[in-house]
Amino acid sequence: MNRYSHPALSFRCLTTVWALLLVLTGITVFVSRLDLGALNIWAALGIATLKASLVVLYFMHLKHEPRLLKLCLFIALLTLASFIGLTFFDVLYR
Amino acid sequence: MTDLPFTTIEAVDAVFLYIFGIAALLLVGITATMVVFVVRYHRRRHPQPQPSPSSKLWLELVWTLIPTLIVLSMFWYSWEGYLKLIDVPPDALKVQAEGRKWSWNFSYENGRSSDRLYVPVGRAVRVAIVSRDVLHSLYIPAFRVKKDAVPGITTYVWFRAPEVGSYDLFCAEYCGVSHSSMVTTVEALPEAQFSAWLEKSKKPSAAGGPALLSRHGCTGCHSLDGSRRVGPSFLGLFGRQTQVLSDGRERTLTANQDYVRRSILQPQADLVQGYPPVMPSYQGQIPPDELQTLVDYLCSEPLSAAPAGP
Amino acid sequence: MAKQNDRGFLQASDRQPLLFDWIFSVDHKRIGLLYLYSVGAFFLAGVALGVLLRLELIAPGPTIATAQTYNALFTLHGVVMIFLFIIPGIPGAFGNLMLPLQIGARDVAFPRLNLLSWWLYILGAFMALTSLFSGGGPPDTGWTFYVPFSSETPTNVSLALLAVFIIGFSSILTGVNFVTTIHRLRAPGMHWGRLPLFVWSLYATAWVQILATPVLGITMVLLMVERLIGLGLFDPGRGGDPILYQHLFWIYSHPAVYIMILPAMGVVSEIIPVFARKPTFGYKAIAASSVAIAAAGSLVWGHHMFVSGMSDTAILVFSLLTFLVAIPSAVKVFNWVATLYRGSISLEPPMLFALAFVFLFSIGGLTGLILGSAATDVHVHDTHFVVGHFHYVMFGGTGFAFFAALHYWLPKVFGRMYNMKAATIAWAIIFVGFNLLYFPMMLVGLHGMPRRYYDYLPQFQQLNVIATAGSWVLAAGLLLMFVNLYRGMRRGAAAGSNPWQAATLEWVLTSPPPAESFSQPPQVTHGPYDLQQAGKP
Amino acid sequence: MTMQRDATAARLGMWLFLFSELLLFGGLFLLYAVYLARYPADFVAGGRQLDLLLGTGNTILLITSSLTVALALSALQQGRRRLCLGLLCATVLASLLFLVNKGVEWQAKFDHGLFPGGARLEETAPGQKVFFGLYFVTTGLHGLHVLIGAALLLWILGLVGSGRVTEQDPVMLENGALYWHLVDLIWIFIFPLYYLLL
Repeated sequence: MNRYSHPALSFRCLTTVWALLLVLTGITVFVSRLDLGALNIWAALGIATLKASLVVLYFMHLKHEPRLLKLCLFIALLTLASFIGLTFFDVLYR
Repeated sequence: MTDLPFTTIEAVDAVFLYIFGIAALLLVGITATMVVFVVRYHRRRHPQPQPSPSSKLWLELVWTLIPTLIVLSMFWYSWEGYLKLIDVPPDALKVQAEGRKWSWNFSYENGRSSDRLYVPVGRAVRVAIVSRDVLHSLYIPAFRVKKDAVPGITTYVWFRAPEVGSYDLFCAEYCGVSHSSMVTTVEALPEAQFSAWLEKSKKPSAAGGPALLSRHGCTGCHSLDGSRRVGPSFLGLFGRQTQVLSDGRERTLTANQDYVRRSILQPQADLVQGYPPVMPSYQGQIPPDELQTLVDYLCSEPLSAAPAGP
Repeated sequence: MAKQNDRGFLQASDRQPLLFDWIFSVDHKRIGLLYLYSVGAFFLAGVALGVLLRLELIAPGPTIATAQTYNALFTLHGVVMIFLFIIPGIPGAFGNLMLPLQIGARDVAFPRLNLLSWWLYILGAFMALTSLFSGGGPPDTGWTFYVPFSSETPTNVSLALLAVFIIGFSSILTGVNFVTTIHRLRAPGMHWGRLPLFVWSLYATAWVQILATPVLGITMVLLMVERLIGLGLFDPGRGGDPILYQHLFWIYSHPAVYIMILPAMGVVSEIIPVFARKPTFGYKAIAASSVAIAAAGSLVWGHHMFVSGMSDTAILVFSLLTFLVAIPSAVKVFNWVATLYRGSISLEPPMLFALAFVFLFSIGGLTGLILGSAATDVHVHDTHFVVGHFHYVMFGGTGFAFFAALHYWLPKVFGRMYNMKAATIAWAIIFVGFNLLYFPMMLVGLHGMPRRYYDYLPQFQQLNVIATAGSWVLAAGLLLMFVNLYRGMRRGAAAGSNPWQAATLEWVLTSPPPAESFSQPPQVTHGPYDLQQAGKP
Repeated sequence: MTMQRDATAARLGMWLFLFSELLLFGGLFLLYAVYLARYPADFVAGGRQLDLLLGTGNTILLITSSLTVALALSALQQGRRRLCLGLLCATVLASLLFLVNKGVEWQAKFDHGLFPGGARLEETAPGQKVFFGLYFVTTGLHGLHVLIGAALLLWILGLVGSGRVTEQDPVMLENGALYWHLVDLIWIFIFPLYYLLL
């Protein structure tokens, strides 16, 4: 049995992801120069999340990790989201 | 105002009774069951355990659901009570309370201010709470109200004093060395007496050195009788040889008018040895005429002509 | 030769000086003992500080200390007890000692990281102590470090903050270690349904340590930067918001309460079935409620802030969530009591402490309802009622569970038994002293005496005198207990490998356990509470 | 059998540690969210004063270094040790360039008095003071992580070079790479939140 739960990713795959990340960086800079009002921040966050997912799934090999680890990451993100979200019950309604 | 409309005391105490009642029942129930089991199934009487199922779904569901219902009812009832605490009657008298290290100052809409909170009996009072320095908390146990004084924002409580009397008022949020002496009272007066007090003198007499000392909270830390508090006593201040720390250097100076004035405006400039550097600056907090009165008073006969030695 | 083997992992090696043999050991049992000794020492220090505090409060006005000293004393009492005793206490000491044994592992997943955790803990403790004697003198902010007071006070707060940060880091590493260990190193046959409940509770705790502690870390860093260069993130004069500090602080510090109490619940869940000779009632419910408490407990921090000036909407949400977190705790209590049903109960010292835990924790939990309720919290918030309440939870709960664990597991660790009679007497004295100390505190709080008061009005004196007297009784009981345990561990009769006839894996080994506890992972064949199978893996 | 177990455990442990790093920065993102909601105009005004060019440059640097470290791992797994070493060197170089860039940027802010206590910042609205306060703490903490990551990778480079991290046992490199990717991840969020506000 292979000692690693995931195989070595090909150079082609990694560079493709890198190119995508650069393109997304370009897009986010471009979008930020448009005046979308409150949408700007959500667009920026959306693109950043997309970029982050690419890094996590490919560079960090999460795609090939067992489901347990994906679940753990989900729990961590959910915790962070609830910390920020619940705080807003205070700051938005004060 | 004989039949009072509604007080914060009732709002809170009803919730107290409800939760305490249920909590006491639960505690007695749990403890009694435990004791009965321990006695009944003690190894002396009951040397062999008898088999019984190690889980029972219906039982576990019941004792999950019942506490759920109980706590939800508690939540609901307590929220109703809380709503009454934040629902200020529209006719409430408006007072502002300012917390500072380490005293309270209450000011009324007509400009009157005081270090005690005077209120008319039976009438709702809405206290707007602000802080000059750190967190404080306005707490009147008799009326079951409490709210933090937070620098930068204004918070509120309201209450209605049910009877004539004097009620304790505490600072409940830790605020430093004299936290526990940030104590004053709510004086509930009959309506007529209160109005008379409110109109008596809108501004305290300019001549009143002692009044100024208490209004600006000086006596919270500096005694007038030579006893040691957070800061040095005012007794025998004028002309005293004082060891101070100026810019990190030790030196000895003789307390004169300039020194007294400087100590009020820049307390850390010449710090008396042996005392913590905790006094806030009063720059911009005291009108010039009042400052002059204070300095004159502190350097005047009754305080400086003191018996030598502490 | 046989005599040497008796000492198991305690046996000194000839390779290096004895002290190095311990403080650089990567064996989980030795690290566990290092934790046990250090948290024990800090506990005694905390008790001494507490007794001094109570002595000051025996009468209004100055009694034994100045106001500044008193404020430093309660700050120190809080910091020592919370960060140096309760948080690392059960997981650090008994978690390290027992977790690998209970799942049949050779050690934790990262033994060297484990040693690093202890060293960081000691470093943090050392810095906390240094903060007393350097800079502007002992911190006087209370363990909560609320701004703006903490960013202004000239006392040596910055070093204390750094100490807390480092101890937090140690706690995170322990959490990482435990989660990995439980996931990866269970012996064959030790599936999730066979995990001892203590392990379940450590698992839930470890997750809270990993996810909540860093928030405290960043908060301490921000406060340090605030003191250093006046960044203004919490300073209203510069656009900051002091209430946000409280959010960040309690985002960690409320879950921290569950870091403190969950392992304690785990200990009690181990002890009750053994001494009632009955399998735990509702194993799954207890395990699930540990996880539920950890999850829901991370969402209720706002109930520390009902009078802080936080929005009423937030009060509504946090009050509701707080009431919900009471449910899994209640379920646990019911399960423990139900485990006693039709058992054959023997009241040996571990069981006495465990039963006292159930009673005292119930009081702590039920008075917590008063604090979770928005209307009543307004009255009792920041009074001695709160002080009494959390001592019922933290001391009556975690403290008693810690004592239960001492009496339950020390015979395993040292292979010797303490004097049962003395232990029972100590238990009784501690129980009486405890209630004498903390019950009057709750009453005086209901009458309106605020906490952190150096001086108080004369009407509060009677109850304060009772509480202070209680502190002496309690201290005497603790002294007797520790002396008895110490004598037992040194000179007690041999305990045998399984004195309580328990069925979890650690009792399969000799007492003390051998240096290589499970060099070959055992094949686990039964659940943790199949008491008929006691002594078999 | 046990060796394989260790590799997976090490990775799990690293991920758990990364979660706590995430939550560490999470506190700062929480503050950012709250203050952005409170002072949207001031945040935009603050963001405009940051150097978009340097920010974008740094973003590209970090993304590229993330690629090189991922490639380094693949190279090692394929047994191409020399390539792996080269890629690791490139990564460390990129991280140093990033820090230099960051230094230039901070220096410019200091020169303009845009720092806590600085002349120009003290005149601005409270919202901007908060913005720059957060900016310095967040990029400072991130910079510290870059420094730690670079040191870690340098050390691992040594281990690869001396043959202690190998094709058969690449756990250290895997974990070092994971840490480096986290540094990149954090920056991916810092970049739009601070430099791209409009």
